[in-house]
Amino acid sequence: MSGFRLADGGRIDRRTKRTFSFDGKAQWGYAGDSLASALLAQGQMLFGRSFKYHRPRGILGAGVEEPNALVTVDRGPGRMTPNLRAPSVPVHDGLTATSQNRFPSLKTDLIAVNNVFSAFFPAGFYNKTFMWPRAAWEKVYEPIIRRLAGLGDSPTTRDPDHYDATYAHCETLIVGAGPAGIAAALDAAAGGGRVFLIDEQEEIGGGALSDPAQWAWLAEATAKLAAMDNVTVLSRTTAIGHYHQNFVVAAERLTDHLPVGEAHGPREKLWRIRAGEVVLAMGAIERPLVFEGNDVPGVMLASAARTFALRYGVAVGRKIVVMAVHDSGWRDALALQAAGVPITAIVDLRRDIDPALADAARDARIACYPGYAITSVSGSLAVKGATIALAGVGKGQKLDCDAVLMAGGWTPTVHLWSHAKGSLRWDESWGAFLPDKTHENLRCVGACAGAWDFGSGLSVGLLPAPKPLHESKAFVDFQNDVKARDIGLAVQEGFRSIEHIKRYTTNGMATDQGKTSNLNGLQIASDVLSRPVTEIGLTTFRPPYTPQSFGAMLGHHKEALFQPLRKSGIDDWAQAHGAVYENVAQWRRARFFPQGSEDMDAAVARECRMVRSSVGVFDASTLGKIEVVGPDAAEFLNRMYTNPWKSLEPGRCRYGLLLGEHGFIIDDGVSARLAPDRFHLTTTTGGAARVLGMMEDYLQTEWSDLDVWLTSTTEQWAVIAVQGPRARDVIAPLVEGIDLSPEAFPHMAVREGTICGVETRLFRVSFTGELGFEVNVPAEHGRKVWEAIWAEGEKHGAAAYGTETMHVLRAEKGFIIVGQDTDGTVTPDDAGLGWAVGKKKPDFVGKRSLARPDIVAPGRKQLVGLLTDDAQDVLEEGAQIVADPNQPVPMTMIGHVTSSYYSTTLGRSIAMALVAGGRDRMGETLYIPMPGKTISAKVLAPMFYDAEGSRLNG
Amino acid sequence: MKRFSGFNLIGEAFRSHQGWPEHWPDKAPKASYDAIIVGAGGHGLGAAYYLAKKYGITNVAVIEKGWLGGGNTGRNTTIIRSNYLYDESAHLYDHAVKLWDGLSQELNYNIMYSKRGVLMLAHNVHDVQSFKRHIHANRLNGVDNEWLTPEECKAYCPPLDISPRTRHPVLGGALQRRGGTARHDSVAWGYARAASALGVDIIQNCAVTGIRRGADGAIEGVETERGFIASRRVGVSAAGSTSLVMKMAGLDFPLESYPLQALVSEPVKPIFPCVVMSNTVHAYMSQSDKGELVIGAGTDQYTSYSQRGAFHIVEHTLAAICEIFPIFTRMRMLRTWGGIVDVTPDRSPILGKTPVKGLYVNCGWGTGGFKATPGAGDLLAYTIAHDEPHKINAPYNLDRFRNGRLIDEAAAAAVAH
Amino acid sequence: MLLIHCPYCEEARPEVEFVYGGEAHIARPLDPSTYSDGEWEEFLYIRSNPRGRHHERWRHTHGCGRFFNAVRDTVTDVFETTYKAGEARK
Amino acid sequence: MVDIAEIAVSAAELKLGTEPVQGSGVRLSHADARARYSLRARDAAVLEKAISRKLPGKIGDQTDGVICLGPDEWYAILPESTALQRGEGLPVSVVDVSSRALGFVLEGPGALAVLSSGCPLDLARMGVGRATRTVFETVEIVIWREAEDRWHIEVWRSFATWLWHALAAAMHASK
Repeated sequence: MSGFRLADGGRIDRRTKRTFSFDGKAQWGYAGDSLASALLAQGQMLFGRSFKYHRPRGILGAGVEEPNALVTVDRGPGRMTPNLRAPSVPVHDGLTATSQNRFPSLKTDLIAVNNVFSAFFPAGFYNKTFMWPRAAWEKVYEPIIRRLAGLGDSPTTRDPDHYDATYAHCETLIVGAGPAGIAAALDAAAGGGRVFLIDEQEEIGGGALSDPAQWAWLAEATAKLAAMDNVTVLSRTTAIGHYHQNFVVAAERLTDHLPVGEAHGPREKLWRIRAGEVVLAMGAIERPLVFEGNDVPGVMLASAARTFALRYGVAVGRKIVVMAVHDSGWRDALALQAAGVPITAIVDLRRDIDPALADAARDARIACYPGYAITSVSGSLAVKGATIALAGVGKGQKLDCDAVLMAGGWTPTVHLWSHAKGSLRWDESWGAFLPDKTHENLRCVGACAGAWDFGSGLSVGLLPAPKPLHESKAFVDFQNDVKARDIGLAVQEGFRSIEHIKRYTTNGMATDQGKTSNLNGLQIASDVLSRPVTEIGLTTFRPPYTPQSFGAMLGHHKEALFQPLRKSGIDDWAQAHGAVYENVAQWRRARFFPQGSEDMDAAVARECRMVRSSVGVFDASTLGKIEVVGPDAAEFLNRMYTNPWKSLEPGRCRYGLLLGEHGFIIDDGVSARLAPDRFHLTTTTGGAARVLGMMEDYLQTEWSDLDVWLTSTTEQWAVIAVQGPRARDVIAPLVEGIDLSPEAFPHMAVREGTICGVETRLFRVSFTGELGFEVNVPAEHGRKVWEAIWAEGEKHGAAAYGTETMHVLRAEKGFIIVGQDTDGTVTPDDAGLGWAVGKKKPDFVGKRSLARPDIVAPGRKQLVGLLTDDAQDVLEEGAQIVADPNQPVPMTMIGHVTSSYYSTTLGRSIAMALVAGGRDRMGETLYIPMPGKTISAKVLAPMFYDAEGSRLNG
Repeated sequence: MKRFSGFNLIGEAFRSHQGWPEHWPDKAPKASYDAIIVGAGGHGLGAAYYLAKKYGITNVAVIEKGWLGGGNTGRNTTIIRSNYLYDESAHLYDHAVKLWDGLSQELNYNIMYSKRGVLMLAHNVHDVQSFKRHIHANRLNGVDNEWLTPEECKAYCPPLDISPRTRHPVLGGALQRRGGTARHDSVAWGYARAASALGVDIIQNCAVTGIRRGADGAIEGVETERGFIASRRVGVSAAGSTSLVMKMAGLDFPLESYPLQALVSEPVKPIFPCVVMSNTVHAYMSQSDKGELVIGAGTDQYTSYSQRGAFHIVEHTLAAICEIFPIFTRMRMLRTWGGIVDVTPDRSPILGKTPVKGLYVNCGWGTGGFKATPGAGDLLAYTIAHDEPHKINAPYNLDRFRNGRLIDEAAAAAVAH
Repeated sequence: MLLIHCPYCEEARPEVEFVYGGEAHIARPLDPSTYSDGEWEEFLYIRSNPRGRHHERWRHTHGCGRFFNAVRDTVTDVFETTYKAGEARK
Repeated sequence: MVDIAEIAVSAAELKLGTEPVQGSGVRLSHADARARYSLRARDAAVLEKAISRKLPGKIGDQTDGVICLGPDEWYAILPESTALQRGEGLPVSVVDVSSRALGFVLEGPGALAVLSSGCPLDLARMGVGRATRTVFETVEIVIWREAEDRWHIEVWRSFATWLWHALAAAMHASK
């Protein structure tokens, strides 16, 4: 119990108490407190346990750099967040926080036994052991390591919160609202452009929040900014990263600072900001010092103690020793002493102290120890005292204290500068990397540019100590338990690049991403290697600046809004009629329409029977459609597709096969010539956008002389397929202006007229092998026309059928489905579609590739039909085919089953397959080895029904 | 090389670990070598190790422009699997998986190969057909891969949402139990240490600036920042930089380099027991031994060497992750990073000889090179040692782009209809 | 997200409106049948993939719909210029 | 154990709203029915003659509901049942796409912010009367700033449900 609330001071509201709980115990603070300040005020020193050795840890910093005090905040079911930093969690009524990584309690953590054996777990220990016996890594060691690792617990239930996102634009974006950032914002705003000023803290002010002398100015500046229309100020908003061309992404926390009952609306908001100029005013973070015992709870940054005192009105101890190598430590000590925080001594490794500071300290009755270093700190759960020695040599003397403040100098926050690929230069006088050059319109101001007024200091790695490095227990990375000796060990083991040292020791890889450890680690490595810091390098900063919730990143794209689900205008009807759906590309399509207790097989069998015997109705609206218009339309299609188009007469349709330039089938569809200069193309459902993009590419970049234009009409037309011997009878009463007789309207023809009073493009086409029509009507009329057709159809006992029935029916006819019977490696000849390739055409997309040596070589896989010897055996799609079923594994596979169904029409199973040299194997028996049995099947042409086509021509 | 063992670790603990030697000595380049490997990633270091260990060529240098293991080896999401469709791919990746097993013991370095299983989710009928095809082909090739129902998927990976409410409901999954992860850095370090112990020189911070060819066109050696190094056999294993190195030898390559991002969350206690991949939703994830959720994102659309990707890729990736694992929206993203992946037209690697005598290449692994590390290293070593490819990597030649015999796994999973 | 100057719209627009189109100035031969297998391979697959200045195609798919060319530095991703399709290589 | 509770609405259950959605300072509603045409020509004069209408000359400009989308592309949003000549035989393309898209109207002082939630353009810099094709997150849209605080949004029919709810979500968030 060392910390206490000062009698006055701070920006907290002492009239408003907040109650909360920590580890189940009721606690209180004031409005404006952070979890850290409120608990410190109650005398709490112990906040967490370290990652590896489970050492007791207190508060190190007062901001996002905090590595130790990680807590889990629970805001009710589904609203648990682990690994939050106590100094960055504002208290509110009902806040429920618990400590992490301890068993069973923070004070008595049994896993701290790790600490006793820490000598056996140096950096990289896991590479050196756990290898015997061989299976034990997965069975024994890894599960134990995994259970011991990790920090807090993951959430385990769905998060009921929602998240918001937006784009924003401004002329000037300022990141960091300390004095430099605010000044930059005022300056930019005066120019009249749009200005964004964002800051991660609860209120703007940055360092000024810990300096009461600046509060009057801050209030004035804040009011001035608030009054300006062109200025947007966002607090609680963290700039996550800088991306190309001044695209800065930030996350705003909207509700976590509020009591659960008062939190309405989205939890967080993602700001995606494009800025003309970005000004980084992100300040600097104080560096800890590396000495034995620097991780005992109660050892913290001097700047943190200053913030706790002056911003929150909390003293972090009653007898405080400051360990400094920088003038700022003296200034902080003086400010603390003046605020009523008892500073008993200032220890400084430097012998020559600025006389003004030394005098001031003496006047404040603070004992000064120039040239001294702390060589150890006593205490385990809290600081009990410190030993100091001149130049770190010898036994030294003891100082009574309950807190130790570290002033190790300052590290400019250059993270976003670094994200932007801005270069850094090492500045010896600052002992830090400073921004140098960038190709973005980006600049740094204030402390992150190295322009600070904290005075000067030394840049040291390990403080001088009586123990050699390899025995030192001084910590560099607190959360990951990296000691100075681990860095020494890494160097000793040959790791010389800072990236290697980082990865080997894990220094800087904790959730604070090295904000307090990177430079100390670098300095120690530099000392051990006797090479300048610049030769060892700095690890690259990567977004995010601080950890950010996944939820904020996905914005609205959560749950029902994750991705659009495209539905046709007839989809509602299908749903009302019990359709079972399948997803195809971005669409959902009715797969079958079960009646009563029918399963898929029964429903499909019934739907097939109805189409073959009477009529079926099918929603084909999702097919891609492209209108090709212009005097050169036929010439263009002739170049794109494998088959000839110029000779196609208006009013007629043709099957088109589209290859990639690599010669493989990528799409197909039936297209119609409506007029000499107008074609109505169809594509596969999934291929629509890809085909249009590919055609645009050729048209714009290869054949820009052609007068032809492409318009996507996929969504313009609803398409209703009416298929079966009664198809004509069904539509006849509804159609006007089109002679439906077979003579006037043959198979593969198109007519324009009306149906149900709506304009239609009526195709006479069939993907089922039956007499069939595809009724195209404007999408807004699709449902109405469908219902009219359905009503007519019912008179003939029509079935609505889905994609599964469509697949069976087309397979009976041997029609392929691109993407199922082809797989991106199949040529027209492989698929048995050689007839669709214009032999006389000098060129078309993909033609040259069809002459490549491997494409013309014998033995390619060709599409064939398969009939199982047992007619009731339905092969599994994807099953592999062999010629010799008795060979050992690995077997020589000669093909696979692409499509396979039970055909009710034929009373047996049918299948299509790609088989090496398939067309030369007609009549051969091949084998499909399945788990438990091998199925034999005979090869035949892929045509199982009405080979002459008499039905569809009917 | 001081042997790594629990016994030695305890022994060293009593003398503050002062007895551990360097993993690999930093070497200055010699005037000439029997073979040079360009690129000290896992693949290149593996090649050097196997050259020395299996093929008797120990006078080998691995030269690296930066620090070893600093490219894609140290930037990937460490997924290991071999359940590929085509015979060529299955043989290639299964060769690697067989080498992964026991690699820790062979190298005397715990590379933490963890066979926790790789589960690939099927979200539509087409996925199901495609996965079944893989499973059947794998079975007949002797590669393990099994079908799981949605409920079995959920049992195997409890955070998975198999409810029908999702945009892409889970219809099942293909599980390869031998699949899993390994510790990426350890793989590079383990190979480097073991190769070094066999006499291989590892030369870091030494960029190749030119490739010298003799009058007959054959390789004579490489020009580097630290001078000319002679060798009649040079194997290039330089991932995203392969195009640049090949150009030095006068060769244009069918390669493009794209940015690929990955990210990790803050560490949490064990919650995610396996590796899950979903091509349809575009997400893949595992949990590291440290407790971080390790998430792979997609490539950017344009070629780049910037090692920096766009933010909307991260947005889409996390939206996908939270769609199939909705308990993770409050988890926090800790670190993102980018790598440069070299991609061939069929997205399968090129591993073999080049038109230049004495110049060998291993490249084009795209987003999936880590899993192949031991196999690629071994096969590159074999090819260099014999001046001809092993039968496993023979199909992965350059000729396929001329004759059309592509190995296009991605096309085989193509979606249409 | 890149900001790309569309030479048709004459303004800089966000990357998500564009689709990358690969290396620029690789013209499809007027008569591919005259190409040898090697020449055809080069047309189909060989790409310069430079570290530095890269000539590339973009399409302003969700804007004006046009393909155009760009010169971008592949190390910094900074665009040097963009120009209309059909204009000479810059 | 990990518990994933069912939630009420999935993508499959979303329905396109029929009644306007009112937010604070912003309202989302359906535009009235329109005739829509995709118009293409290398030479604008030929097209103008074919359809007997003036075409705006610069990309992003709009005249009487005809928007210049690209150098050879216009998009006409006209009163319902306006019929344009097809220009048969001429080097032009006139395609009726009346049914392809739905029109939304987003209006009010808060409209710009709601549209900006998913549209990456600097909308404040877009002049009244201007229009362009762009995206809302991953969905292609055409936006037309009909007045300072009034935006007409065109979206393909099957994406309309998603867009409606995405805009409504942004309106809800901005309350």
